[in-house]
Amino acid sequence: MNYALHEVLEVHEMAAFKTTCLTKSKTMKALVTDQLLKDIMQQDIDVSTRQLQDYASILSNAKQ
Amino acid sequence: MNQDYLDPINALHVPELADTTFAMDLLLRAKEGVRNIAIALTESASPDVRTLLRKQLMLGIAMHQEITELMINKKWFHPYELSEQYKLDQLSANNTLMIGKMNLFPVETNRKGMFDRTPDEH
Amino acid sequence: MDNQKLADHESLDLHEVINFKTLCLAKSKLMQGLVFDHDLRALMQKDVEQSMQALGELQAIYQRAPFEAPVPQNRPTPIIN
Amino acid sequence: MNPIIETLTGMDALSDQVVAMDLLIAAKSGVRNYAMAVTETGTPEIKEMLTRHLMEALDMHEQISSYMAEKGWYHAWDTNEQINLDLNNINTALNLPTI
Repeated sequence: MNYALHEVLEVHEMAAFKTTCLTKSKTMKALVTDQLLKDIMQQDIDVSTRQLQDYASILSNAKQ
Repeated sequence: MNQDYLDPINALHVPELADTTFAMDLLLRAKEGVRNIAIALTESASPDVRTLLRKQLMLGIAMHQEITELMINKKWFHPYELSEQYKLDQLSANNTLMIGKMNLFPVETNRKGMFDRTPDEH
Repeated sequence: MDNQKLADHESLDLHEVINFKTLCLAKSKLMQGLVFDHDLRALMQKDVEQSMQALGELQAIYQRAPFEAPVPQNRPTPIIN
Repeated sequence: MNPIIETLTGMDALSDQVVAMDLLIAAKSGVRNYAMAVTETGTPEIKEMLTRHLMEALDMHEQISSYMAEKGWYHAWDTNEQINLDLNNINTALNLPTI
Protein backbone atom coordinates (compact mmCIF):
# COMPACT_ATOMS: atom_id res chain seq x y z
CA MET A 1 0.00 0.00 0.00
CA ASN A 2 1.32 3.39 -0.97
CA TYR A 3 0.45 6.53 0.95
CA ALA A 4 1.06 10.15 0.08
CA LEU A 5 4.02 11.73 1.84
CA HIS A 6 2.01 14.36 3.70
CA GLU A 7 -0.34 11.69 5.03
CA VAL A 8 2.53 9.71 6.48
CA LEU A 9 3.92 12.86 8.05
CA GLU A 10 0.52 13.65 9.52
CA VAL A 11 0.22 10.16 11.00
CA HIS A 12 3.73 10.50 12.37
CA GLU A 13 2.70 13.77 14.01
CA MET A 14 -0.35 12.18 15.62
CA ALA A 15 1.67 9.18 16.74
CA ALA A 16 4.19 11.42 18.50
CA PHE A 17 1.40 13.37 20.20
CA LYS A 18 -0.49 10.24 21.26
CA THR A 19 2.68 8.60 22.55
CA THR A 20 3.29 11.43 25.00
CA CYS A 21 -0.40 11.41 25.97
CA LEU A 22 -0.35 7.70 26.70
CA THR A 23 2.88 7.91 28.67
CA LYS A 24 1.50 10.79 30.70
CA SER A 25 -1.84 9.11 31.39
CA LYS A 26 -0.11 5.90 32.47
CA THR A 27 2.15 7.67 34.96
CA MET A 28 -0.39 10.23 36.15
CA LYS A 29 -2.99 7.56 36.87
CA ALA A 30 -0.83 6.39 39.77
CA LEU A 31 -1.06 9.84 41.36
CA VAL A 32 -4.83 10.11 41.27
CA THR A 33 -7.13 9.24 44.17
CA ASP A 34 -10.62 9.84 42.79
CA GLN A 35 -12.06 6.57 41.44
CA LEU A 36 -14.13 8.21 38.69
CA LEU A 37 -11.09 10.09 37.40
CA LYS A 38 -9.09 6.86 37.57
CA ASP A 39 -11.75 5.18 35.40
CA ILE A 40 -11.71 7.95 32.82
CA MET A 41 -7.93 7.77 32.68
CA GLN A 42 -8.00 4.00 32.25
CA GLN A 43 -10.42 4.49 29.37
CA ASP A 44 -8.09 7.06 27.86
CA ILE A 45 -5.24 4.59 28.18
CA ASP A 46 -7.26 1.86 26.43
CA VAL A 47 -8.36 4.11 23.59
CA SER A 48 -4.88 5.58 23.12
CA THR A 49 -3.35 2.12 23.08
CA ARG A 50 -5.68 1.04 20.30
CA GLN A 51 -5.05 4.22 18.34
CA LEU A 52 -1.29 3.84 18.66
CA GLN A 53 -1.54 0.29 17.33
CA ASP A 54 -3.40 1.69 14.30
CA TYR A 55 -0.61 4.19 13.73
CA ALA A 56 2.06 1.55 14.09
CA SER A 57 0.47 -0.58 11.38
CA ILE A 58 0.07 2.39 9.02
CA LEU A 59 3.62 3.55 9.63
CA SER A 60 5.10 0.10 9.06
CA ASN A 61 3.06 -0.14 5.84
CA ALA A 62 4.49 3.18 4.75
CA LYS A 63 8.04 2.03 5.35
CA GLN A 64 9.52 0.68 2.14
CA MET B 1 2.92 40.21 -21.62
CA ASN B 2 0.02 40.55 -24.00
CA GLN B 3 -1.73 43.77 -23.02
CA ASP B 4 -4.74 43.19 -25.25
CA TYR B 5 -7.16 41.36 -22.96
CA LEU B 6 -9.63 40.89 -25.80
CA ASP B 7 -7.09 38.94 -27.87
CA PRO B 8 -8.70 35.47 -28.34
CA ILE B 9 -5.34 33.81 -27.57
CA ASN B 10 -5.99 34.74 -23.95
CA ALA B 11 -9.07 32.53 -23.89
CA LEU B 12 -6.89 29.43 -24.28
CA HIS B 13 -6.86 27.23 -21.15
CA VAL B 14 -9.14 29.61 -19.30
CA PRO B 15 -11.67 26.89 -18.33
CA GLU B 16 -8.90 24.78 -16.77
CA LEU B 17 -7.38 27.74 -15.02
CA ALA B 18 -10.73 28.90 -13.66
CA ASP B 19 -11.94 25.50 -12.52
CA THR B 20 -8.70 24.46 -10.85
CA THR B 21 -8.71 27.75 -8.95
CA PHE B 22 -12.32 27.38 -7.82
CA ALA B 23 -11.90 23.74 -6.92
CA MET B 24 -8.82 24.59 -4.87
CA ASP B 25 -10.80 27.34 -3.16
CA LEU B 26 -13.59 24.89 -2.38
CA LEU B 27 -11.07 22.38 -1.01
CA LEU B 28 -9.41 24.96 1.22
CA ARG B 29 -12.78 26.12 2.48
CA ALA B 30 -13.83 22.56 3.27
CA LYS B 31 -10.58 22.05 5.15
CA GLU B 32 -10.89 25.31 7.06
CA GLY B 33 -14.52 24.46 7.84
CA VAL B 34 -13.66 21.11 9.40
CA ARG B 35 -10.97 22.74 11.53
CA ASN B 36 -13.26 25.58 12.61
CA ILE B 37 -16.00 23.20 13.67
CA ALA B 38 -13.55 20.96 15.53
CA ILE B 39 -12.25 23.97 17.45
CA ALA B 40 -15.80 25.14 18.18
CA LEU B 41 -16.59 21.64 19.45
CA THR B 42 -13.76 21.78 21.98
CA GLU B 43 -15.30 25.01 23.29
CA SER B 44 -18.92 23.95 23.49
CA ALA B 45 -20.58 22.55 26.56
CA SER B 46 -24.29 22.47 25.67
CA PRO B 47 -25.31 18.97 24.55
CA ASP B 48 -27.49 20.11 21.63
CA VAL B 49 -24.77 22.43 20.33
CA ARG B 50 -22.36 19.51 20.46
CA THR B 51 -24.76 17.20 18.61
CA LEU B 52 -25.31 19.75 15.86
CA LEU B 53 -21.62 20.56 15.46
CA ARG B 54 -20.71 16.88 15.44
CA LYS B 55 -23.20 16.23 12.65
CA GLN B 56 -21.80 19.13 10.66
CA LEU B 57 -18.26 17.94 11.34
CA MET B 58 -19.03 14.56 9.78
CA LEU B 59 -20.70 16.26 6.79
CA GLY B 60 -17.69 18.55 6.44
CA ILE B 61 -15.26 15.63 6.43
CA ALA B 62 -17.38 13.83 3.82
CA MET B 63 -17.50 16.98 1.67
CA HIS B 64 -13.73 17.36 1.95
CA GLN B 65 -13.30 13.78 0.80
CA GLU B 66 -15.61 14.29 -2.18
CA ILE B 67 -13.78 17.40 -3.33
CA THR B 68 -10.42 15.66 -2.91
CA GLU B 69 -11.57 12.73 -5.03
CA LEU B 70 -13.07 14.97 -7.70
CA MET B 71 -9.85 16.95 -7.96
CA ILE B 72 -7.74 13.81 -8.15
CA ASN B 73 -10.00 12.31 -10.85
CA LYS B 74 -9.84 15.50 -12.90
CA LYS B 75 -6.04 15.56 -12.48
CA TRP B 76 -6.22 18.94 -10.79
CA PHE B 77 -4.64 17.62 -7.64
CA HIS B 78 -1.80 15.10 -7.27
CA PRO B 79 -1.22 14.21 -3.64
CA TYR B 80 0.60 11.03 -4.61
CA GLU B 81 2.91 12.52 -7.26
CA LEU B 82 4.51 15.48 -5.62
CA SER B 83 6.40 16.71 -8.69
CA GLU B 84 3.15 16.76 -10.69
CA GLN B 85 1.60 18.81 -7.91
CA TYR B 86 4.64 21.08 -7.89
CA LYS B 87 4.12 21.86 -11.58
CA LEU B 88 0.46 22.71 -11.01
CA ASP B 89 1.30 24.90 -8.01
CA GLN B 90 3.87 26.89 -9.96
CA LEU B 91 1.63 27.19 -13.01
CA SER B 92 -1.37 28.50 -11.13
CA ALA B 93 0.82 30.86 -9.11
CA ASN B 94 2.34 32.23 -12.32
CA ASN B 95 -1.01 32.56 -14.03
CA THR B 96 -2.53 34.32 -11.07
CA LEU B 97 0.48 36.62 -10.77
CA MET B 98 -0.10 37.54 -14.38
CA ILE B 99 -3.70 38.40 -13.61
CA GLY B 100 -2.50 40.37 -10.62
CA LYS B 101 -0.41 42.55 -12.88
CA MET B 102 -3.35 43.30 -15.19
CA ASN B 103 -5.12 46.60 -14.93
CA LEU B 104 -8.55 45.00 -14.88
CA PHE B 105 -10.67 47.86 -13.69
CA PRO B 106 -9.29 51.02 -15.27
CA VAL B 107 -12.47 53.02 -14.76
CA GLU B 108 -14.09 54.17 -11.53
CA THR B 109 -15.76 51.28 -9.68
CA ASN B 110 -17.82 53.37 -7.29
CA ARG B 111 -21.38 52.46 -8.17
CA LYS B 112 -22.98 54.19 -5.24
CA GLY B 113 -25.11 56.29 -7.60
CA MET B 114 -26.83 53.11 -8.73
CA PHE B 115 -28.01 52.38 -5.20
CA ASP B 116 -29.04 55.87 -4.29
CA ARG B 117 -31.43 56.90 -1.55
CA THR B 118 -35.17 56.67 -1.97
CA PRO B 119 -36.76 59.48 -4.02
CA ASP B 120 -38.70 61.03 -1.13
CA GLU B 121 -35.48 61.60 0.80
CA HIS B 122 -34.46 64.48 -1.49
CA MET C 1 -31.72 22.25 28.92
CA ASP C 2 -32.65 22.83 25.30
CA ASN C 3 -33.78 26.40 25.71
CA GLN C 4 -31.07 27.42 28.12
CA LYS C 5 -28.73 30.28 27.23
CA LEU C 6 -25.42 29.29 25.72
CA ALA C 7 -22.11 29.78 27.51
CA ASP C 8 -19.94 32.76 26.54
CA HIS C 9 -17.15 30.80 24.91
CA GLU C 10 -19.37 28.57 22.83
CA SER C 11 -21.33 31.57 21.58
CA LEU C 12 -18.09 33.17 20.38
CA ASP C 13 -17.11 30.05 18.49
CA LEU C 14 -20.59 29.84 17.00
CA HIS C 15 -20.04 33.40 15.80
CA GLU C 16 -16.85 32.28 14.03
CA VAL C 17 -18.48 29.25 12.46
CA ILE C 18 -21.57 31.17 11.32
CA ASN C 19 -19.56 33.91 9.64
CA PHE C 20 -17.35 31.36 7.96
CA LYS C 21 -20.34 29.34 6.74
CA THR C 22 -22.03 32.49 5.45
CA LEU C 23 -18.99 33.37 3.34
CA CYS C 24 -18.72 29.79 2.12
CA LEU C 25 -22.33 29.77 1.05
CA ALA C 26 -21.96 33.07 -0.81
CA LYS C 27 -18.82 31.86 -2.57
CA SER C 28 -20.18 28.47 -3.59
CA LYS C 29 -23.37 30.08 -4.83
CA LEU C 30 -21.70 32.82 -6.86
CA MET C 31 -18.85 30.71 -8.23
CA GLN C 32 -21.30 28.31 -9.80
CA GLY C 33 -21.80 31.01 -12.42
CA LEU C 34 -18.09 30.96 -13.23
CA VAL C 35 -17.15 27.28 -13.40
CA PHE C 36 -17.02 25.26 -16.60
CA ASP C 37 -16.87 21.68 -15.34
CA HIS C 38 -20.26 20.08 -14.67
CA ASP C 39 -19.11 17.79 -11.86
CA LEU C 40 -17.50 20.66 -10.02
CA ARG C 41 -20.64 22.71 -10.44
CA ALA C 42 -22.79 19.87 -9.11
CA LEU C 43 -20.53 19.52 -6.09
CA MET C 44 -20.75 23.26 -5.46
CA GLN C 45 -24.54 23.05 -5.62
CA LYS C 46 -24.43 20.23 -3.08
CA ASP C 47 -22.23 22.41 -0.90
CA VAL C 48 -24.76 25.25 -1.25
CA GLU C 49 -27.62 23.03 -0.13
CA GLN C 50 -25.68 21.57 2.77
CA SER C 51 -24.45 24.99 3.82
CA MET C 52 -27.96 26.43 3.76
CA GLN C 53 -29.19 23.64 5.97
CA ALA C 54 -26.20 23.99 8.29
CA LEU C 55 -26.47 27.76 8.47
CA GLY C 56 -30.16 27.57 9.33
CA GLU C 57 -29.48 25.14 12.16
CA LEU C 58 -26.60 27.24 13.45
CA GLN C 59 -28.74 30.38 13.39
CA ALA C 60 -31.46 28.67 15.39
CA ILE C 61 -28.96 27.76 18.12
CA TYR C 62 -27.20 31.13 17.92
CA GLN C 63 -30.44 32.79 19.05
CA ARG C 64 -29.67 31.44 22.50
CA ALA C 65 -26.40 33.38 22.76
CA PRO C 66 -26.23 35.56 25.88
CA PHE C 67 -25.69 38.62 23.69
CA GLU C 68 -28.61 38.00 21.34
CA ALA C 69 -30.61 41.08 20.32
CA PRO C 70 -33.45 41.99 17.98
CA VAL C 71 -32.25 41.90 14.37
CA PRO C 72 -32.86 45.12 12.38
CA GLN C 73 -33.98 45.12 8.75
CA ASN C 74 -30.81 46.70 7.34
CA ARG C 75 -27.20 47.09 8.33
CA PRO C 76 -26.89 49.99 10.78
CA THR C 77 -24.63 52.39 8.88
CA PRO C 78 -25.15 52.97 5.15
CA ILE C 79 -21.98 53.48 3.08
CA ILE C 80 -23.84 55.56 0.52
CA ASN C 81 -23.72 59.27 1.15
CA MET D 1 -3.59 12.73 44.56
CA ASN D 2 -1.38 10.48 46.60
CA PRO D 3 -1.16 12.08 50.09
CA ILE D 4 2.60 11.52 50.42
CA ILE D 5 3.38 13.24 47.15
CA GLU D 6 0.83 15.91 47.99
CA THR D 7 2.56 16.90 51.18
CA LEU D 8 5.92 16.43 49.57
CA THR D 9 5.15 18.91 46.83
CA GLY D 10 2.73 21.12 48.72
CA MET D 11 0.06 20.46 46.13
CA ASP D 12 -2.65 19.32 48.57
CA ALA D 13 -4.78 22.29 47.53
CA LEU D 14 -4.78 21.31 43.88
CA SER D 15 -4.94 17.50 44.10
CA ASP D 16 -6.71 15.66 41.29
CA GLN D 17 -7.75 18.90 39.66
CA VAL D 18 -4.38 19.39 37.99
CA VAL D 19 -4.42 15.91 36.54
CA ALA D 20 -7.98 16.33 35.26
CA MET D 21 -7.11 19.70 33.73
CA ASP D 22 -4.08 18.20 32.06
CA LEU D 23 -6.28 15.47 30.62
CA LEU D 24 -8.79 18.07 29.39
CA ILE D 25 -6.07 20.09 27.67
CA ALA D 26 -4.68 16.92 26.11
CA ALA D 27 -8.15 15.95 24.85
CA LYS D 28 -8.67 19.43 23.46
CA SER D 29 -5.38 19.57 21.59
CA GLY D 30 -6.08 16.00 20.47
CA VAL D 31 -9.33 17.06 18.80
CA ARG D 32 -7.63 19.98 17.10
CA ASN D 33 -4.69 17.87 15.96
CA TYR D 34 -7.04 15.26 14.55
CA ALA D 35 -9.06 17.87 12.67
CA MET D 36 -5.81 19.06 11.08
CA ALA D 37 -4.70 15.54 10.23
CA VAL D 38 -8.06 14.43 8.85
CA THR D 39 -8.14 17.31 6.37
CA GLU D 40 -4.64 16.51 5.16
CA THR D 41 -5.40 12.98 4.02
CA GLY D 42 -7.04 11.58 0.93
CA THR D 43 -6.42 7.86 1.23
CA PRO D 44 -9.75 6.42 2.45
CA GLU D 45 -8.07 3.94 4.79
CA ILE D 46 -6.17 6.64 6.68
CA LYS D 47 -9.07 9.08 6.55
CA GLU D 48 -11.50 6.59 8.08
CA MET D 49 -9.05 5.74 10.83
CA LEU D 50 -8.42 9.38 11.66
CA THR D 51 -12.14 10.20 11.58
CA ARG D 52 -12.79 7.36 14.01
CA HIS D 53 -10.00 8.62 16.25
CA LEU D 54 -11.42 12.14 16.04
CA MET D 55 -14.78 10.85 17.29
CA GLU D 56 -13.07 9.01 20.15
CA ALA D 57 -11.16 12.15 21.06
CA LEU D 58 -14.45 14.08 21.11
CA ASP D 59 -16.00 11.46 23.40
CA MET D 60 -13.04 11.73 25.74
CA HIS D 61 -13.22 15.52 25.73
CA GLU D 62 -16.93 15.40 26.49
CA GLN D 63 -16.44 12.94 29.31
CA ILE D 64 -13.62 14.77 31.01
CA SER D 65 -15.27 18.19 30.70
CA SER D 66 -18.54 16.99 32.19
CA TYR D 67 -16.59 15.26 34.97
CA MET D 68 -14.79 18.51 35.74
CA ALA D 69 -18.02 20.50 35.61
CA GLU D 70 -19.58 18.07 38.10
CA LYS D 71 -16.61 18.45 40.41
CA GLY D 72 -16.90 22.25 40.20
CA TRP D 73 -13.51 22.60 38.56
CA TYR D 74 -14.88 23.94 35.34
CA HIS D 75 -17.59 26.62 35.09
CA ALA D 76 -18.74 26.77 31.48
CA TRP D 77 -21.71 29.02 32.16
CA ASP D 78 -20.25 31.30 34.77
CA THR D 79 -17.26 33.22 33.51
CA ASN D 80 -16.77 35.10 36.79
CA GLU D 81 -16.75 31.90 38.77
CA GLN D 82 -14.23 30.43 36.31
CA ILE D 83 -11.99 33.49 36.68
CA ASN D 84 -12.02 33.16 40.45
CA LEU D 85 -11.06 29.53 40.15
CA ASP D 86 -8.29 30.41 37.68
CA LEU D 87 -6.88 33.08 40.00
CA ASN D 88 -6.91 30.61 42.85
CA ASN D 89 -5.10 28.01 40.79
CA ILE D 90 -2.55 30.56 39.59
CA ASN D 91 -1.74 31.44 43.17
CA THR D 92 -1.38 27.84 44.22
CA ALA D 93 0.90 27.13 41.28
CA LEU D 94 2.99 30.25 41.97
CA ASN D 95 3.39 29.29 45.61
CA LEU D 96 4.52 25.74 44.90
CA PRO D 97 8.01 25.17 46.26
CA THR D 98 10.63 24.49 43.62
CA ILE D 99 12.34 21.24 44.49
